[in-house]
Amino acid sequence: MLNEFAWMVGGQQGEGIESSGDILATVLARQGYHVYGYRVFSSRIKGGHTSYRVRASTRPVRTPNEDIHLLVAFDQETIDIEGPQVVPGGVIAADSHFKPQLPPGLSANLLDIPLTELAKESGNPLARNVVAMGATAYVLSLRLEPFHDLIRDRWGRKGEEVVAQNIQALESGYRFAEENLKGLRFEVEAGDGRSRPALLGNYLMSIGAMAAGCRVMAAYPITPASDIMEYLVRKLPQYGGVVLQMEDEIAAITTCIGAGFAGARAMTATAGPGFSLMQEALGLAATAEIPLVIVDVQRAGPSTGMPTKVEQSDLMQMIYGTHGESPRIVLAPSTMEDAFYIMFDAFNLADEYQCPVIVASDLMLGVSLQTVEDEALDLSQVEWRRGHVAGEEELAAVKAGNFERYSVTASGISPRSLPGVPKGQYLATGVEHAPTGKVTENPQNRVAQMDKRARKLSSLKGGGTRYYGAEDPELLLLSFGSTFGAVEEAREALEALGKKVGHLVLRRLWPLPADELQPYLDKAEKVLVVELNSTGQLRHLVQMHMGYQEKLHSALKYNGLPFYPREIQLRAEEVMG
Amino acid sequence: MLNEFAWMVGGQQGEGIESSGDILATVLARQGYHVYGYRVFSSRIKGGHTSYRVRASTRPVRTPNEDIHLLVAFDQETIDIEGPQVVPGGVIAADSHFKPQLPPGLSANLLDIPLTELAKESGNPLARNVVAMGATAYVLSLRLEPFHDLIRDRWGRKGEEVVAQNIQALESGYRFAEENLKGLRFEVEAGDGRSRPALLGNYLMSIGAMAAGCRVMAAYPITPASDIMEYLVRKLPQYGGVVLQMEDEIAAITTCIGAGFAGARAMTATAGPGFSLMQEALGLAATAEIPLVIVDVQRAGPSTGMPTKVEQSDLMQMIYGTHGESPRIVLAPSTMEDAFYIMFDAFNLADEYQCPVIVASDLMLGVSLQTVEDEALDLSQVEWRRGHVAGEEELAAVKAGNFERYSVTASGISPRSLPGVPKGQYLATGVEHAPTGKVTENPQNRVAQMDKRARKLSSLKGGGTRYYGAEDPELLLLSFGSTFGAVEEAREALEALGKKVGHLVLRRLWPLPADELQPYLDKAEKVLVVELNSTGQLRHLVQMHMGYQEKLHSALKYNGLPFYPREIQLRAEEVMG
Amino acid sequence: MAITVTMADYRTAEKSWWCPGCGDFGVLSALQKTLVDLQRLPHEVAIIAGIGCSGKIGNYINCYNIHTTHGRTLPVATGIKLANRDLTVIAAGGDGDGYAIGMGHFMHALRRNVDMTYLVMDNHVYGLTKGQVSPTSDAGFITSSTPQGNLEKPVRPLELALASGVGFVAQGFSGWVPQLIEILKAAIEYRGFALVNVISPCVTYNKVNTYDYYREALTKVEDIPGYDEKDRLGALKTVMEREGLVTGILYREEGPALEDLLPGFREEPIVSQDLRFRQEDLKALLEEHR
Amino acid sequence: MAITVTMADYRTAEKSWWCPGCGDFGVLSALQKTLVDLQRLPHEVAIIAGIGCSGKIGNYINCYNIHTTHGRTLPVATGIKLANRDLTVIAAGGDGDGYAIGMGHFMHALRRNVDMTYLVMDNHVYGLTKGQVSPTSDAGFITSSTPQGNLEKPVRPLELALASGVGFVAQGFSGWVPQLIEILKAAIEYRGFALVNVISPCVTYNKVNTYDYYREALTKVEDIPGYDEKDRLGALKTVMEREGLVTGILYREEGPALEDLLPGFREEPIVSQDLRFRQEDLKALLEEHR
Ligand SMILES: Cc1ncc(C[n+]2csc(CCOP(=O)(O)OP(=O)(O)O)c2C)c(N)n1
Ligand SMILES: Cc1ncc(C[n+]2csc(CCOP(=O)(O)OP(=O)(O)O)c2C)c(N)n1
Ligand code: SF4
Ligand code: SF4
Ligand SMILES: [Mg+2]
Ligand SMILES: [Mg+2]
Repeated sequence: MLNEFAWMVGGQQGEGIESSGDILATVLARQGYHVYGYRVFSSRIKGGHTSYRVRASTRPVRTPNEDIHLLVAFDQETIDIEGPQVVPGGVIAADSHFKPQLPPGLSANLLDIPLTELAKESGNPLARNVVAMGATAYVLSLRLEPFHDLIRDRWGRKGEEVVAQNIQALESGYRFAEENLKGLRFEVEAGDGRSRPALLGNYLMSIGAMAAGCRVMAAYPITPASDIMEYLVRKLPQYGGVVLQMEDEIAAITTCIGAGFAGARAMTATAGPGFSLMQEALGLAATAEIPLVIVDVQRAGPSTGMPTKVEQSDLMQMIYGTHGESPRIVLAPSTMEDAFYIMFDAFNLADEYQCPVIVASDLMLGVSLQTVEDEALDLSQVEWRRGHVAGEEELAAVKAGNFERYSVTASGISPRSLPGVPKGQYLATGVEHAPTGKVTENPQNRVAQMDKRARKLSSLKGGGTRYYGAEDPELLLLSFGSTFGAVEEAREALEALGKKVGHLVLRRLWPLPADELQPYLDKAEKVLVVELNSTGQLRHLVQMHMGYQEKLHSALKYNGLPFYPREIQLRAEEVMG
Repeated sequence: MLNEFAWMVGGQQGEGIESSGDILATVLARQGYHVYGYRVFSSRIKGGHTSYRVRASTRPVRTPNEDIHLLVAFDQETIDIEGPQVVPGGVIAADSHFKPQLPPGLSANLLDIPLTELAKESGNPLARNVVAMGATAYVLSLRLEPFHDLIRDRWGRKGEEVVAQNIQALESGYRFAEENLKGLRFEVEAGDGRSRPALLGNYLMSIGAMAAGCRVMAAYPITPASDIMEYLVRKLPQYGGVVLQMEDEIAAITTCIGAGFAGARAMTATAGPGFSLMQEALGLAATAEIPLVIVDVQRAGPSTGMPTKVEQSDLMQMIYGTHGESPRIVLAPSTMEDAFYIMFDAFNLADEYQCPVIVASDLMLGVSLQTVEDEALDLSQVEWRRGHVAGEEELAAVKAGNFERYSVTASGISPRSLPGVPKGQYLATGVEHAPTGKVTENPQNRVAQMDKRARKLSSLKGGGTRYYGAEDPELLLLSFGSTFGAVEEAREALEALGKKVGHLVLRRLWPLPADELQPYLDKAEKVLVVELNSTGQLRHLVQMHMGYQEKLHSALKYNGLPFYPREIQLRAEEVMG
Repeated sequence: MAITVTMADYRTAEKSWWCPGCGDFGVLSALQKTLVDLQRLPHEVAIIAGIGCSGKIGNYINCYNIHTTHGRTLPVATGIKLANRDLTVIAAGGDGDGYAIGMGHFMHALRRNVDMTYLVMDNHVYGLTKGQVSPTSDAGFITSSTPQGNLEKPVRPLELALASGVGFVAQGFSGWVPQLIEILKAAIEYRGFALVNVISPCVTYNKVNTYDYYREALTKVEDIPGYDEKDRLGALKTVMEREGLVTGILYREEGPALEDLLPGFREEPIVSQDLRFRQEDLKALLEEHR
Repeated sequence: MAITVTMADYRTAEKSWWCPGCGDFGVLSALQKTLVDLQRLPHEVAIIAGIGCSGKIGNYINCYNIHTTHGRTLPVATGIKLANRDLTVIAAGGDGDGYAIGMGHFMHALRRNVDMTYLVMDNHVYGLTKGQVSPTSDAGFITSSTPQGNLEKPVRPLELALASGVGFVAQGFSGWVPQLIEILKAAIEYRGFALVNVISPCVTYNKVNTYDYYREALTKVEDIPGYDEKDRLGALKTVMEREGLVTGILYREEGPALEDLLPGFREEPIVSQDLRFRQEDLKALLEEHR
């Protein structure tokens, strides 16, 4: 009896692979499984191998793993590429139409099933993936009713005939599997019956942004961030907000700067190439002290790189990008739920500290689908902080044109006024300026303004660093972003082997929360920094600002694929010696 | 008898301050003084205080200092702002026309001289600065003939009358000073009589680039880098080259990338804001492995910042800018002569390593004027390395369309072919690619190409780090770029006080030449990293890659002005305790 | 409560950094006078300035000002207008700012048609960087970056704007302030994107396109018999034939601005709306993913 | 020695990543055929492609190819041509690449007039990023980023090019390969910047502007009585009146390219010249600063 199983479908892009995966994920989520769905796709529209992996469990799952119980193959390439991941005793359900062959060495069972043929017989030749769902239901011992329900939900609008065709397709697949596999299937523990929503990280982030009051979104399409714009353009108008697809990323970020100056909560979302184009404007927001939220859904760089592959390699640019020296905050969500919550922090911090906040997401977090608990997204838990906005009263005493927008305060934070509010007029500028915003090159003023801007961030509290695991770990795993789930599973596996391992997850990457890290780094004998990049950017950041050279080790991956728990476990064992 | 003296002229922008300074610098250089000229100007065209400081010595000078022997003031503001720098016994020659006043506390001698009046009398009301030159000649005991010569060179074309007027203006200034100061003047050691050229760093860099074979230059105007474009647009056509002022910096850098791909030596020159805009394209050059030279004449950031003030604050962006991880080389000239030579290294390394080379200049190095020895610029000393360019023979065996431009070699360097050469066709791209350049997302290929690109730089030899000073220093000063002269003077001053101080000057900033630094860092008790920025970027780089946290101290300045030797000396004494 | 806005309200205490005689003085005073004539309150006006001599305008006019990075006035202005549609939004910059580095945004702002005025101080040269060629420089113009004369065809902003389909295209001359004021009034009152290219001589770096030159060369469209500001092709023809040397409102066509078309966009400015989300809203959104 | 170039010379072994039926196949084969007809050798041709489905063209045509960052084909092409003026230089990209992010470069390339051909595969949509609105999308066009229909006026590249003063403006249709080949031949042989906007349907994300739609809607200028390719204003009028739905060479005017005007620019390509400096050269330069 499995309490966890994994399924995969593979075929050519444009063949409905994505919708197959979505259907299964939804059905499973409705039955009370915790589900994680991960797509592998490439930068082309039709053709080319693609796969969708659904992992389901009676416990929360936060990452894909390598073991597949059932592989649905729409072509031979899928068997060749993905077959080796099928567990011993697992099933490969392959469309007879391409005459599937098991390559030598695979211990899986081949179910040679006429998906195309059965679909045709159902009256709907496109229902191949529904036939596959039927076979899936058999192999994983799933009830068919939830599939029926979903079919009705999806195709009900198209009329009873279409529904009936799909149901026939589903059942024919089930029957075929039943007749041919003859009981060779997995028994799985039932889900808890609670239906949970299953969403992409990009959507959770979009919802978080809306909920946090974002009403202006300007962006330029780019994989894997476009979802955010596309989701918001459908939803924001319901809340009076607006989304503009701009002519490029420079226009996108500067539109947000304008909106931020005017007092709206505005954001843009992009990936590496767009983020690079935004560097100059980033410095403007920092210098003119304009709140701004940028989501960077990282993908494999450099340059155009591999647009559909994951990486966490923009960290250094997030922290050190743009010329000169200017404050910014970098936050990284490491769970789907936090993809939602972190947007509140992003907008709150941007407003309070009047500076750009960069949310470091990545392709895996962005385009993976995961179930979340309804209660996990709870608006009563969030705060709403808009920072020091001078209202009419505060401005009443100001002499015309003399509002000190950039007054040199102890905290470094100065009051800001919003266009439309009387007496608050000032000049916001990226040129070095006097407290009024007017241009000056006075050396003392220069130092005062530089120090003021830098000082702002020194009052930042609570980086949100989380710790899991042993009290006195032999090895400390340090992670951020989407690797969280894989690292946790690795830690648990090591724990199960009796190893003392801890796991520290950064949430605020910049300013580096040294106070939160230090006790753990001090205690640990060795530290393994896990990151999806080739140079160990987080590790270097820690070295630069905190030292610990001798303790720090790296677990790096940069072939475009996410870390699997086992890989981290192996590397950890290697480091522990 | 002074063997060194300093002069300054100050007034409003647009009043000929710059040409006054140039005249004096030229006359002094022709007489065999070593001269350093430094302008302070602001981001406006007319009006606003500006000054020009000329330091002359019988020994080489490489930096401005704070002590002024003669201050020529065209307005009261100049006296108020610059007066305090005049040495006891020094002279302030101020135009009677504004009724100059010595503020209390100044121990200088005021020469209230009717510059405007005397100019009018000479017949050329614009010759105010020539009158001031006459007074200068008296105060600094300079012979008048060299001024006569210069007047003839400059105004000869305008006819004898103009020359005569200027000579009269000059002599009237001299006579007035003589009559009023009555011997209150400085005796200065004569120059060595060798006439030396005096040039801006920007020009030396431009000449270096031309001499190194740069024939395509594309740029967008920006202070303080525009000189480079403007110089080259006048000169390059004589050598068959071309300069294009593009529509923006993105166009500028991508034009250079095109030219580099085609096999030309191409460069762009910019300052912070333009450099930020170039970040995306920088990654393209690195990934497609196209030679490219970018000069960043740094100015005070962030954002528009202070365009006419110096800073060394783009370092982190030079090294960590652009998304993803890609190789690049960063070189920093620290002397005027090296501004010339470093361009050979930049172009050689770009060609050999097929990657971007960033030359980190700064405003002070760029727009200061300095004498150089003729022999110091010696073409027989330079090498000419174009890297692995596959010619027709090497390509003869290639099957059509199969040239492996990105073959995975041990050195990481692959042969490149140039358009126009038969059989060398390939696809250059910023997308991750197979050895042929064609797009692929294969994970093994990905790692192979990432590692190959990273590996290239590991074979870099000879960072050009230079060391000055004591064998076993108590304190090691670490510097790069234009602070060199000031740091050296500070070191010499400390040495004269019996302190054991060393000075290590970086030339290659990236990859950090750890092998060259380590012996010195190991030996030194304390290290003071001198940089014109607010966060200590070089210091952090050293910490990140080499450690030494406890030893490292910072001397920082970021008010827009250069370091003066005395400031460094004081900070060094403080650190030494 | 009749508050009366006067010129004093639009002045600042800053000393000007412009050269004496700079065309931008005329533009500044025309703009101030326009705002006074329209009785707009300074705090309800946002000026978005670019980088250049022209971009310094924000230092001299008392209202909400933002000085952007070089060339980015138009997207910044777009963001401001979207966030607070009650503001009078005016983007202002130079010919280099708008037609070189800002060209992409310019062309797209023309078609996006957000309600704002774009005032370009066109001196055919780069002033602040000390006299390089600009996109509107005449062919053959000698500058520090074209020592042998400009080899590129000048950008013709009026023709491009007319060809782009935008609804308001005008040109003014900073030597003719009264006409400029009338143009600016119409532009600010126009609902949509209004281009006002203003010929604003640089007395320091452009000794060719001077006040005198323009006083001779320019024709007011009012003085062209039969000129019809509703005829796009006719306007294009006039501008082409006269090589851009015309002033006045060249083309005007009423039509909705982007804000009037945006789905769900409210009359009340975004910045004044209550932005809080309710748990029900969230629930409804999650429901779609079940 | 007559080397004969055949279609095989311009093919690569790569499997196409384009969707079956994509308009870009027509463009690719027209371009290959054009180069064969012109008997250009593959190694003497440089194709500079943008990012997009269209930008993948470099994978399928055997010559010197560079795949730039999104939108930067034109400056890259400029650099290549300056460095080696003997090359046949062709920039190729999509409507998003060229007219959204690349708009600034486009407008400036038009006036800079370097000798190259700019081939835009215009499908009125963003293909590679899965179907967002593009600058040339029709008003009202529904996409993932305009679920309620496109609200912006489409960019009209032909009108902008005509208004800009460039000397060669054409439009082709990937469904009409023979005409496209004739256009491309003329464009490549034209001395200066030649714009060839090619309507190249996206069969996956644009179900409005289809082959069938265009076969109906497009008119060849050859079929317009009295059409005169030397009359700029006439061309503009035709394009405006027909809303851009014309193919053929719309405007052609001979004139020098930038390379013919650049001072000191030699016949011999820069890459072939001896670049070494002599000490005397250096001396002469230093002499000016003494
Ligand atoms: C990204 C960037 N590049 C270059 C500059 C330098 N710069 C400042 S103003 C300017 C052009 C000024 O010309 P224009 O826009 O015509 O304004 P004007 O000074 O003539 O009013 C340039 C290139 C800059 N500030 N930022
Ligand atoms: C700087 C940057 N922003 C965004 C992208 C993502 N991107 C890739 S192709 C493309 C647009 C494709 O549209 P188009 O140019 O019309 O080409 P098509 O695919 O339709 O041929 C975009 C936005 C990118 N690669 N780089
Ligand atoms: S340089 Fe020209 S544009 Fe700038 S302030 Fe002076 S006159 Fe005006
Ligand atoms: S998505 Fe459209 S443009 Fe891209 S390959 Fe497919 S049909 Fe062609
Ligand atoms: Mg200008
Ligand atoms: Mg397209």
